Order: sequence, then C-alpha cells, then structure tokens
Amino acid sequence: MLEAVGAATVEELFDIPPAIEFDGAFGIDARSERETRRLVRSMLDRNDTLTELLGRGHYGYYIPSLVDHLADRSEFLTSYTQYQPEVSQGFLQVLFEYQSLLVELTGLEIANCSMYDAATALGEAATLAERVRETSGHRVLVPDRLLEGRRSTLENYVAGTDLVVEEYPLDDGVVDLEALEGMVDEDVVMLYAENPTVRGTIEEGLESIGDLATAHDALYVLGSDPIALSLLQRPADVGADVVVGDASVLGLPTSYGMGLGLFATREDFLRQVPGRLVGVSEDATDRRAYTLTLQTREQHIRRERATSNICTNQAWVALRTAIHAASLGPHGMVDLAKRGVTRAEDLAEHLDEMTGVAAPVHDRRHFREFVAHVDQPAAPIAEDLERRGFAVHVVGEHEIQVCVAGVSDAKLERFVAAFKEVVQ
Amino acid sequence: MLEAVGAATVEELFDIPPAIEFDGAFGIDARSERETRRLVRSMLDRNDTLTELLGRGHYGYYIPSLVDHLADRSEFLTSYTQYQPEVSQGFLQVLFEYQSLLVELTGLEIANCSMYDAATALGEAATLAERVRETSGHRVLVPDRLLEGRRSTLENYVAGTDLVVEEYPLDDGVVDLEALEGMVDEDVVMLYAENPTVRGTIEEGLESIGDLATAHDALYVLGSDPIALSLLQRPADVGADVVVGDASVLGLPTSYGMGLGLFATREDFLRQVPGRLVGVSEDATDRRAYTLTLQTREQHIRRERATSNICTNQAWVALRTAIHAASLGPHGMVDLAKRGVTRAEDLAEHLDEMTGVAAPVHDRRHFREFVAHVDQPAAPIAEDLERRGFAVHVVGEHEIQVCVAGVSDAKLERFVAAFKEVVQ
Amino acid sequence: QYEPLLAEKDQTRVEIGDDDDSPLPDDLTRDSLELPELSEPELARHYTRLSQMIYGIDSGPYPLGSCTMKYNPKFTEDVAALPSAAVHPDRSERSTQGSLELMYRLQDYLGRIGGMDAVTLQPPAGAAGEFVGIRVAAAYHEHNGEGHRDEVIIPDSAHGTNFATAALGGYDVVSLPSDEDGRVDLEALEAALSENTAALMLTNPNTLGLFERDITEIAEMVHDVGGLLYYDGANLNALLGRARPGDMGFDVMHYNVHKTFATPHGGGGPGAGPVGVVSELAPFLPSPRVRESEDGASEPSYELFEPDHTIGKVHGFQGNWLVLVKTFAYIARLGDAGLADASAKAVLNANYLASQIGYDVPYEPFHHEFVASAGEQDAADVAKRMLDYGVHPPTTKWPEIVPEALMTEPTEVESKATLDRLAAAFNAVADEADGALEAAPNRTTARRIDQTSAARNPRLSWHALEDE
Amino acid sequence: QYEPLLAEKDQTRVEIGDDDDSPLPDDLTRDSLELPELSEPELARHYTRLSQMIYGIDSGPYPLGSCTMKYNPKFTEDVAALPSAAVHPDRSERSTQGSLELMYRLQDYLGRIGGMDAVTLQPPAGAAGEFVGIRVAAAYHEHNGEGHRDEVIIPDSAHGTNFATAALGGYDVVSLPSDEDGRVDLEALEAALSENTAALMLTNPNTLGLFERDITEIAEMVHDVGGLLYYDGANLNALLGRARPGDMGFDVMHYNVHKTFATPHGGGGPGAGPVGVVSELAPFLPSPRVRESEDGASEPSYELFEPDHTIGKVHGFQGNWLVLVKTFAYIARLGDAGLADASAKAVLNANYLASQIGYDVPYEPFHHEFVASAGEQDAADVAKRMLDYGVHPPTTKWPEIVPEALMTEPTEVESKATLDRLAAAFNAVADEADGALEAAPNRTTARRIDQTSAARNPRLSWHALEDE
Repeated sequence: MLEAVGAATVEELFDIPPAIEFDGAFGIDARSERETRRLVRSMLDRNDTLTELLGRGHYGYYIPSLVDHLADRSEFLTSYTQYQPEVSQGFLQVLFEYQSLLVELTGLEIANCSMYDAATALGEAATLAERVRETSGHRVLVPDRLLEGRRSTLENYVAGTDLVVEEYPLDDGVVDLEALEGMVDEDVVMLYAENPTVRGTIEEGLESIGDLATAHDALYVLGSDPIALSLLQRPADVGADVVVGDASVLGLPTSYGMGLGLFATREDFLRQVPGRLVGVSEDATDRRAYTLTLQTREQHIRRERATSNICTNQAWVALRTAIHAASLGPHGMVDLAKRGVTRAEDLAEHLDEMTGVAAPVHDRRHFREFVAHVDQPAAPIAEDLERRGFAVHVVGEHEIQVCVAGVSDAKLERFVAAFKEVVQ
Repeated sequence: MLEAVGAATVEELFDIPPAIEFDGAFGIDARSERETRRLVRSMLDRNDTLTELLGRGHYGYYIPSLVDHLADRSEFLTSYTQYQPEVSQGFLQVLFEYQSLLVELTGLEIANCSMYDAATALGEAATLAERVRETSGHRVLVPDRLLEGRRSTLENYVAGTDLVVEEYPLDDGVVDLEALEGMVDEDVVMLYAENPTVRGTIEEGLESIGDLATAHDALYVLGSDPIALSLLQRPADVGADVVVGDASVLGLPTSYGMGLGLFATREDFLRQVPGRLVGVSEDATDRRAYTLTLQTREQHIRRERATSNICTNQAWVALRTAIHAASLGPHGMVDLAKRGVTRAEDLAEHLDEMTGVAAPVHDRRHFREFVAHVDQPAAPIAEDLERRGFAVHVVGEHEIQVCVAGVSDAKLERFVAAFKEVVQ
Repeated sequence: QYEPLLAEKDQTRVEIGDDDDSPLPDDLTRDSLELPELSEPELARHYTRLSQMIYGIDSGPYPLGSCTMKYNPKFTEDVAALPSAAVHPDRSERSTQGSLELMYRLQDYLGRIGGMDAVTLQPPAGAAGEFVGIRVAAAYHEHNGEGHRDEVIIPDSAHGTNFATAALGGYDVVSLPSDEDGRVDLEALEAALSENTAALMLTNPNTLGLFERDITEIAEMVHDVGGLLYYDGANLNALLGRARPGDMGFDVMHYNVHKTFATPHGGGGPGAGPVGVVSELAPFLPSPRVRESEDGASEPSYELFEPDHTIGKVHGFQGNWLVLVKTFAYIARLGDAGLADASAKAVLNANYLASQIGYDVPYEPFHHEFVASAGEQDAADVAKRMLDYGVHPPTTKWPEIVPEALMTEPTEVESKATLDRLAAAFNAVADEADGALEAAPNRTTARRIDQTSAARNPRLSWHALEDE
Repeated sequence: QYEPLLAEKDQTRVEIGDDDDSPLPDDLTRDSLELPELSEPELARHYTRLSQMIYGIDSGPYPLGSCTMKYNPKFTEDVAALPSAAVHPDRSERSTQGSLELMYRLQDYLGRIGGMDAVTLQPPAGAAGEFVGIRVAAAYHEHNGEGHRDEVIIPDSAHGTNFATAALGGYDVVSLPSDEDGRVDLEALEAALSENTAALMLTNPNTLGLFERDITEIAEMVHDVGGLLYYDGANLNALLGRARPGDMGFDVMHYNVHKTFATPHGGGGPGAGPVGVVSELAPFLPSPRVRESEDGASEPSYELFEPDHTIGKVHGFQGNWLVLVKTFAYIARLGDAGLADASAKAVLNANYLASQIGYDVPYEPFHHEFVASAGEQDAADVAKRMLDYGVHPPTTKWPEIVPEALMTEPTEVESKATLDRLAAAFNAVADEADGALEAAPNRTTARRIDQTSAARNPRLSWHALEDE
C-alpha cells in the first residue's frame, strides 16, 4: 500500500509542522480485550448493589429480554443516520413507528424521532416557543420545584435568546392555579407543567393551565413520559402544544442519567420542529418507502438558521423504547401504569402506619412515587436505608421521596421492614 | 379459527381416550419472565465462584466477545438442520469452514461437522472400527487412565457389538510402549491413544504406536483438541486413522461438561463416517453452493443400516468453535498452545520450590497441565484450596493435577501463594 | 451476494519449530499451521453476511412436521449465559449446589410432565435419549436373566433414529406396518411380539398426528410378553397437560427439549434428550443422577449418585448442560397453564391450517401435525417452490404411508395471520404447473442445488477445492 | 420483502375508565389507548426483518467523510451491559464510586489525548459539545467584562452544527472563505477578527483532510484580539498520538467519541461529545465534574463538584453514560500504541484508496479523508449507484469548495482487500453513463426515494396514513 501511494513510511503522509508534533506518549497502557473487560468490571463493581426507589425521571422498569436481543443486532447498532434511505428502510420504519407511538400517546400530530433527554427537550421547547411566539414576550414559566438538571439546561438553551425563566409555585404537590393566574400575562411565551409532578402527584388542573396559556398566547408545554401517558390525561385533550419528557422509562435501565428526549407537538409547528423527522414517501417503483424528511429545518442544510443544532440524537434508544412498548402492547402499558398508582398507594399506606411517618404528604392521587414526612431528620434515615441496601431521595429536611417502579413486591416488603427498623 | 375447523372448543380436537386423560395439574407454577430469570439466577448463584485449575478435557480459555455477538445472531441460533440448503447457505458454509479447520489441524482428509463430545466421538470411532475392520478381531485397546466418562461411554457404544474394551498401561505419564507391544495382536481392531495425555504429558511415542497399530491392521485413533493440535505433532504425520476429542476447548466456557465431539478420519472411510458432512456442489446457475452430503449414510435414510444413530448434533457449538478459531488466527492458536507449555512449566517450577511438593511428577514435557506430588494427603489440600477460591483435581492419594489454561497470570500468582500457605 | 470462504480471503502459514521461541523440541511439534488470519471487522462481516443467508425461526414460519420448530423465547438465552452457569464438570458437589439444584428440579419437572418416576438429563440429544432407553431396556432384561431378548419392534412410520438406535444397541429390528387408519395394526403387533421382544418403540401421537387410541391395549400386549414400551417424545408437545406417557403404560421415554420446550435448534444442535423411566427401570439409568442429600442443613442440598445397576455413561458428563438450563427456564416460565395452553394452540393451529389448504389430508383426527398429500405433484418440488413464497416448507416424502407427503406442524407459536400466509403459500404452489415447481427455488440465496454432484465428487474442506 | 407496519399487523384499543379496575377517577385518565398488540415471535420477526433492511458497518465499508464510521469492537457492548453500570443518577456518591472512578479516569484520558487541562463528559453528542464550548466561551468573556463580544468566526467549509450552535448560543456568525489551497485564508481571517470576536471554530485537519499548517499563527491572531480558539474534534482521529489540539493553541475542543474512539453510531445516536478546555476555562465547565476526594482512604475515592463559575448543565445529568463506558473501554484497550496506530492506518488507507480511484482529488496532502470530485457526474447520483455495488457511498456535495464532492474517509479498520473492492465500485460508477446513475439504486430494499413528495405531503405517523 505504501508503494501505491509513493511513500516510504506512513509518517511521510502526515503534514504536521514539527513545532507541534507530539510524541504519542499519553501514558495510557494497552491491554488485552480480556484485561480491559476485567478492568472495567472491577471498577464498576465499586458501585454498591442497591434496590433503587429513586424515580424522579429515571425508572428501573423491567426490560424484556427481547429488547436487548433485537436492539443488539449489529445492523441497528452500527448503522449511521439514514442519509441513504434506500439502504436504511428498516431503521427508518422503526423510527416512524416510534413517532407513531408518541403521536398515539400524546394525541398531538407530530413527534420527532428524539432529543437527548427530557432536559434538552425542554430547552428545545423554549427555543420553539421563541420562534413561533406571536407576542413580543420573553417570559418562560416553570414550576418552582423543577428538577435542577432540567432547569439549568433550560437556562443554557435560552441564554442566547432574550427569554428569561421564571418560577411559579407548586402548592401541596400540584400547580397553585391561583398563584399561576396572577403571574401569567401577555409577556409569557411558554408555560411549562408536568404530569405527574416531580413529587409524584397527578396534576389535577391540566386543562385550566392550558386555558391560561391559550388565553395569553403562550405555548403550553407539558412534561410527562410514555408510561404515565398510557393512563393519565391525554395532552391533546388538555390543550397542550408541546409534550416533552424522557421516553427512556421504556427501553433503558437506570443508566446514570442517560435518557431519550420525547418531543411531540402540533401540526401547526411542523416547519419549526427541532430534530429529525421520518416521513413516508414512495420509491421509483411506487412502493411505500420511509425517509428523513423536512431536512431543510436542520443544521446540515440550514446552518445558523436551523431549528436546532442537534445532529446525532438518540436513535438507538428510541429503537429500544419502541421495542419495549411493542412488547408490552397497549394492555401491558396501561396495566403497568395502573400498577404505578396502586402500588404507590399501597406502599404509602404501609409507611403511613409507622409511628413518626406520614405518607403521602400530599392529599392527592399519586403516580409511581410520593413524598413521605418523617419526624426524624430525613438524611440520616436515608443513609441508614442505604446501609441496608435501599436508595431513596431526601427532598426536604423531614421529607423522603420513594418510587415503586421496577421494584418487586418482595423487595418492597423488605423495604417496608427496613424502613420500620430505621424509624423506630 | 375454531369456526373454520368446525369445533366449539379446542378440547374437541383432542382424540384422547378418557381413561388416560390427564388433568394438567403438574404442580408447576407459572412465573413472569422477570421472576423466572430471578429464580434461575438465585439458584445458580449457589455455585461458588472459584478459579478453576481443572482441565482434563474442559478448559476456560478466554472467549473473545466477538464469538458471542456473532453466534447469538438469531439466524444461527434458531434455524434447523440444513435440509433445505437453498435457504441455509450461511450455516452450511460455516460448517464447511469448521470441517476445513479440522482437516488442517489433523492433516486427515475428512472431518464431520460434529459429534456430541469427546466421549461419544470415541464411541463412534469404535463402531467405525467395527465396520471397517479387516480382521475378525474384537479387542479395543485404551489407556488405563482414560477418563471415566470416555471409558464408560465407549463401553455403551460397543455393548451392541462383539467388541471388548481393554486397557494398556500409561507408564510415567505416557504410553508404556513395551507393555503395549506385548498386548497388540491381530485380534486388536482399534488402538486409542491421547496427546496430550490425561496427565498433561506430551506423548513421545505417537509414531511407534501408529506403527504398532498399522502392523496389526488396527485402526489408530488419536485423542486431542484444536489447541493442542495447533502445536503438537500432526496426527496424519504419525499415522492416525481417526482423530477424536473435544473441539469446544475453543468456543465454549467450561459448561458443566457440555462439549463438541471432534471427528476426523481418512478419505478411505468416507462412506463409513458417522455424523453430518457438508460438501460443495453447484446450484442451477452453476454457482458454488454448499449442502449436506452423503446422507445415505445417515439414519433418516439408511435407518438400521446407518453409520450412526446421531441426528441433532452440536452444530451451533461448531459455529462458536469456528469463530473462536478464526478470531485467534493461526498465530493466535500457535501462541496459545505455546503458552500452554511455558506457563505450565512455570507453574510447576513454582510449586516444585515448595517443601513437600514435587512438580511435575513426570519427567516429561507438559501441555497446559501437570500432576504434582504432595507429601501430605491430597484431598484435604484440595479442600483447603477450594476454601481459598481455587479448584484443583485430586488424582491420587498424594497427587494433585493443575491446569493453567485460561487462568490469568495474576490469578496464578495468587494460587501459588495460596498453595504455599496450604502445604506449609 | 456470494460470500468467499475465509480461506479465500486469507491464508497465513505459521512455521513452527524453526524459530527460537518454540518451547518444545521439533520432534514433538508439527511443522506449520496454515489458516486464515483476519481482523475482527473482517470476521464480523463474514459471519454477519453468512447469517443473513439463513432462514431461521425468527425469519418466519417453519412448519416442519415431527421436527417441530418453535419460536425460542429470548430470555432463556440470558439465563444460560449467566457466568454462574459456566462451571467445570469436575468441580466438587459442595461448590456446585446451584447446578445440582437446577438439575434436580428439572428431573422433577420432567418426571411430572411425562408421568415418569425417575429421569436422567444426560443424553445430549433425542437420538442419544433413545440409545439410553434401549441400553436401559437391555440392562433390565439382562438383570432379569432375559438377555436372550434380541428384537425391538418399530412401526414403519417411525423416525429413522429409532431403527438406527436399536441397531446400535445390537438389536434386530422388527418393522411393524400401520393399519388402514394410520395407526398400529394390533394383529400385526400380536404377530410380531414374542419372547424375544425386548421393546416396542412408539410415538404418540404418531407421525400422522393421530393418537394411538389403543395404547392401553398395546401396552398390555407388550407387557404380557415381557417386553418394554418405549415412548419417542418427538410429539409430546401435542399432549402437554392432557395425557402422560406414564399413564398410558409406557415404561421409558425420551423428551426432545427443542420440540417440546422451545430450546433453540442451533442449526442442528446442541439438543438434549432426557430420559424418564418407571421405577422398575430407575436403577439402570446412566450415572450420575442428582438427589437431595441428607446432611440436615437448613437449605436443601444436593448430591450426585450412581444408580445401583447403572448402564454407566453415554456422554462425558451430563450432556448439554446449557440447553438444560434453557429447558428449566422455559418450563418454570410457563407452568401448568402455559404448558396446557401450548398443546391447545398447537392442535388448534394444525387443524386450522389444514382447513385452509387445498391439499388433501387423508388421515384424521390429527393433533399438532397433519400429513397432506401433494397428489400428482412431487412433494420435494412443492417444498422448493414454497421457499419462493418466503416461508419454510413442511417435512416432505415422509411418512411414506401418504403419497408425496407434506408433513406439516405449524406449532403453537404462529398467529392466525401467519397461518393464513402459510396457507396462501401452500395454495399458490398447489395451483402451479410442474415446470414452475421444478425450476424452483428462484428467490433464495442459492437456486436448486445438485445433490448428486455433491455426493459423486465429495469436496468436504477448502483443501479439497484447492486441487480443482 | 416489504414489512408491514406494526399497526398494519394489529391495532388493539384499550378502553380506560369504564371498567372497575381503574385506580383513578375518569377525569384524571385518558379515554383509551390504541396500539398494536403482538406476540413475542411476531415482534422478533418484525424487528429481525427490519434489521436486515439496514446497511451497517458490519455489512461492509462505510466511507462517510467527516462522519467517520468505524467498526465497533464488540467487547465494549459487554462492558456497557454490565448490571453494575446501571445505576440511578441520583444515587449517593459513596454508593457509586465505580461510575465516578470511570468518569474520572476517562476525563484524564481525554485530557491527555487532546492536550487539555480539564474535561467535562456531560455533552450527549458532538453538537452538544460545541454548545458547551460556545457557552463556556461566552461565560468566560462575560466573566472578564467582555460580554460585548458577539461574533463567532467559522470557515465556510465547516460542519453545519458549528453555525447552528453559534446561533443557538446567540452569536452572529462570520463566515470565513478558504484560500486557494483549501485552508484558512489568513488575510480573510485578519479581516474577520475584531474586538467583537468571541471565538474562531476550526476543524484540523479540515474537511478536505488538509492540516491547517498555519495553526500556530492562527491561534496567535485569534488570541491577539482576545478571542478563543475552538477545536471541532470531528477529525481528531487523523492526529491521534501525533499532534494535540492543546499544543496547537486551541483553548476549547470537543471529542466525537464515535468518530475518534469507535463507539457505535446506533443509526443516529446515542453519542457523546466531551469537552476539553485549557485551565483558564475550567471554572466555567458544566456541573458536576468528577475529582478525587481527599478523604484519605486507602483506595482513591471520587466525588462530584461544581466548577466555580460553571455554566450549569446542558443535560439532565451526565450525558450518555453508557457511551462513556464504551469510550473508556476502547481507549483502555488500545493504549498509546494502538491510538497512534489508528491514525497511521486511517491516513494510509485514505491515501491508498485515493490512489486507486479514477476521480480527481484536487486538494492534498490530505490525511484521513479526501474529497474527490465527481466532475461531470452528479455526486448524489454517484452515491446512489455505488449502493448497487454493495458498498456504502461517501458523503456527497460537501464541502462545496470541491464541485460534486465525494468526501471519502475509509478509516483505519478497512483491509486492503476491502479498499480495493471500494475502489472498484468507485471506478465502475465513474465509467457509467448518467442514465445508469439516475436510475440507481436497483439492488437495494427500496429504489430511489422521492424526497420532494415526502416533504410536500408530510405523513409522520401511521395515524397520518390511515387518512389516505
């Protein structure tokens, strides 16, 4: 090969000025495949094995074995973005089916085929609001208990705009409608609410919030996820303009924060949607074919006038989510959601029976998780529980939040026993 | 569907006399997929995690990740025997390549595409000997230290014939040529030797044994495996008529005895070979195509005159072995074999340095494993080692056998330290 | 589309013995080794491409009568891949309680399912299971001073392995014709039975899918002459939870785990062929088996043991262990209800499919499989042509009692939509002319393959191709 | 061949709220959910079939210039699948020392490889890395009272993400033309730089594969006006072990782990775009980062911390963690020698391939990629036609500096045999008439797809198809 290119050595082919040449000594040792696996395994073994009752956006639902086996097929794992649709029909169809799943769940007409996670999807919703706003407004309203990752990411996304993020209060776990009403005016371009809320309560005023947003020409953005959406009010029915969230509650285990940004919106905003869209077309023989479409919105064509800078997104995670949803089917999804309600209620009841514990603290309906009040300081209780193999959230000086998703009945029983010992 | 078949219930379709109907109550509980996985995992977790220095036919060589990823492709895993070769070309080619690997390793012209394991391959070799014998003889000679599983299986395979199995002595770890010479006569139809021997020694008299067999018209059957064959004398060069063994030293972890019967032989015996053979042919467009061939030897056509009763064999394991061998390549295979010699020598040296230990007991060259003499009783030493996380063989009152294959240098070091503590 | 052989991509010869680093003297080593040396990406592409040239159960329906190809639930692969499943066969019993417990419980499950008193898991495939059955029968007769019994009776429609196994066991085979209904001809059986009868091997439902209604009588007849009744488990999936070989009078049986319990077939194995026996035969089973040990610990513990009059081994250790793990997981997942549901759907699917195809099905009432006749068409050609419709054909030309047999078993896993697709393929081919059939297949990786040329000029390795 | 949509196989509507077992009052629930309900075998076949309609890196060469498609070593999947890797992001630091150690060591590796002082692993893709870079630059300028800087300079041949990211960050984009050699035009740069310059974004080697020889001078010029120099890591694989952005004067850079370190692309993600910065910028990096903690334990322990002037977060937690695990494993496997070998082979392969094809390659000396010109042919048509030869085509029509560009990057993983096959495909297409090109592809799952129709009549879900 060197002969063919007319070089005596490979080094000749590099055109690097001597002054900035590097000698290659990073100080990184090479290892065999086996040694590398052993190294990573021994490192990760330093993670304690805990039963996680954490929730708050990431859930350990059981993932059917089928999902791994199919998603790991190398054609899925090792292909590129579908710029040559003629040899990518399989992946495009999966993404189209993923979009369809979200359309069914949200009731909105359009879903893109992924953002990075809920936080960045929220950020993109704000830039969408900026692009489509009908007023000169600049206020973005979010709940005061918004997860820090979402709040901070949103701030970064609007940093290059004239939007400002402001908080409205959650009262007793749900939106304080009265307070919100007092805050909304024509200057508001986007109003964000979540269902369930970060404290696990099921929001009761979704339609009223939507009415408020509509009355003031603000974009109504709703945060949720596919399991919650299987049972709770359909966003389209409460007037939502955009739905964001983390779709990886299906398809991914708790992966240290890795996610899958769900983004669905109304048809009106078709040309302003961020991210990739798969559409249907025909090939030269008039057969149905799938393709990435409306690419003129995207950075590789529109450059600085693109609807987003996103390029590589979370396609393979969307595939996993689609397969997981398909293997649950509609009955499985609805059942899983229902159990999220009943099992949380059951657990709350068990905790509530203990002296010095009141659960749930909010007199609301809960989905999957809830906050418990503990008379003793919460932090030492959580530490004690961790020593006994359970991870829970401390969300206030005397408040602990727990989540039942993905935790087996047997483990919940052991958790109740451990909790009892700890608070006694 | 019931309507189409004209039945009111599925039960109507069953034609089982009432007297022998069963009510279906096996007393086996159904479980969710998740619970089933948990059940099996918790059961198997009762297996202690030990570093295995066991060998003697089963080895824990590192299996590259590539092997699992490719072999687990469902087309390989879920297809049937290739009776419709037009839709099975991929698997047939893999089996053809597997046969070619064995042909290269043994130097013999024919290899089938698998028997169950080394023991059954040895049994099949004996029935081959019976079919092709040129004398009226009936003696089958095997080494006196033959693994019990092989010996016993062989006995069952010849139980329906007039062959009898007799033992010749291994002296100081290798074949006692003088004793063997005294035993061989015209009545011997098969002479079986192994390289390496069960005690890890490299057989030095392979050619002489072959000469003995040939001189008496006996089939010379050699036991070995693909790693040993990569370095040690080529069976064809020492006159072997048949090579048997366990090919799963490549491709399978130690799987509680699961194996892959290697079976290669000379072209002369083509019509008498047991098991499946893949050959090359052409399709209707004259392109090369693979197919199962010489099926008239097999049970589904020849019935009671078949060369064997084998039907389902170990095709998928052969696939794994082929991929493992391919990923090592010839350099990798030879290197792995060489390290089997040097690392065993190193370990023997370390053990030999200890007071009360002599290793190896045989003044021979060793492959992968060797026997050590311990002054103290061997059994308690092995038990003590097991408590320290190491599994070794007790092969005599004062003899322990150890194997280095697949054990990392770091673990061997720890083993030496543990051994020292135990014998002190 | 054509994928070259590995050896056509690379051949690298490694010389041994002439370099400094060989740890052995030349006379103990080979001279060289010549094999392909390819990178991981090249190998990944090679095998990925080859896999794409294979029709598997994940490609579509696979209605091979009697061979039984079911969909294999993916999760069983995961449990078999657990690192804790990978232990050496010579490990101590105290350090392998997990493996022993799984085997113990699987022995128990299988005993219940077959109505058998004792089970060995050792046979690595169905044919090996048959061999164990025949060897156990021989040992039993020998033990009872009846070593003279040298005949095994087998219906002419039986699997080839039955005949080959009996022969391997040293028995003379007495072939039994079917009666006009397709079942065992009792008169012919009467004539075949004698004091030389060691055993009758039977499949029930038989290969026509018909239940042997006279099974109780057959059992009596065999037992009356001192013979044993062997159950070939190939069709047990038709009876799961509805009838048990033990209750029918069978003395010994094998289970085909891929046919009855959906472990993957792997393109020809590994399988497992556990054998169940009634208590009288238990002492003759292969060694070792697993039992609870009586060490009085809080957790039950298990040990290996050697049956009193064991025939010894038919495999180096305990057969295809990883397949047994999958089998256990499959049964534990389904439970009583799931197992009975499997046979219900298998039988319904077979009956539905038969009702939708134009080919004649001469024998009924069938259970999980039926044998249609291709009539004037050549059944093998029908099969090749079906490949063009993207489905796998049934087993053909067997059993011979049906002319141009199309032995069809859709199994319980197929949906109505798939059965309809399969029926459409049958019916499309049924309407085609012989010419179209003989020219088939056209849409497969390879076109019709010349079997004669392969056998006449055997080329069984890439070395053989080099000479061309 | 055509695979129906899941919804064409089944649609099952579940009504909610009108049954007894709904745990919620009707006004808190939706009315119904209608989705496909299919069995595991049906799903396995659906996705298996779909996978077979995809060209992946395991199918053959994928020479997408600048996109960089490398073979992904399989073992990295296994480490990412370890159960111990699956932890919740809100777990305590003391219970996740393993994850923290891996991140700490990966930060360290990446810092060494890029010649950077501090690294954040948070950005979930390259574009997100760019965004962090731009936000960090903005925060730095703001912190120094230079908040007025509102321009980012970008060469016209740069990736679209550079422009979109600068815009998302609120900057005006100043586009920079190339000189006639295909590199940064220093005079144009001089003209573009001003006291309003926040940063210059540069790829090196640039998209033509050419090394920006004047990089030291460029860095001086940018720094002289108080701007920062941003390195787009898309082409870092060309320099591994031979030159480092930090040594060239870059202040901030992102790494594309799939391009440089062979993590799988997954059909469009998940990726990871870690960002490295010089020490002056470290206080502005996203929060949290990982550092060794000083608790004096025997084993080193790790903790999260918030950089002093952090820009906050650009992702809910730490980006695509599982991708980071694969990245770490890949780097730890290769080590110094393997990394340098990768760039050597990448550059040799590009040069060899270019030497074997008939198309003109106007700019050189290129490194890991080259841009050929299809000349009179339409580059997009060339690409479609190459599909017919069983290989994936290069990136086309970009950068625009080369007419009908074929931007080609074979990467280090391809063997000479594969490069020869790829060259043969290029050359076959080069000799063909426009008609053949326009009619292509013919041997793919779908023929040429009508893009206009897809955009004019957007049908983005199966619901949209129902109306048809």
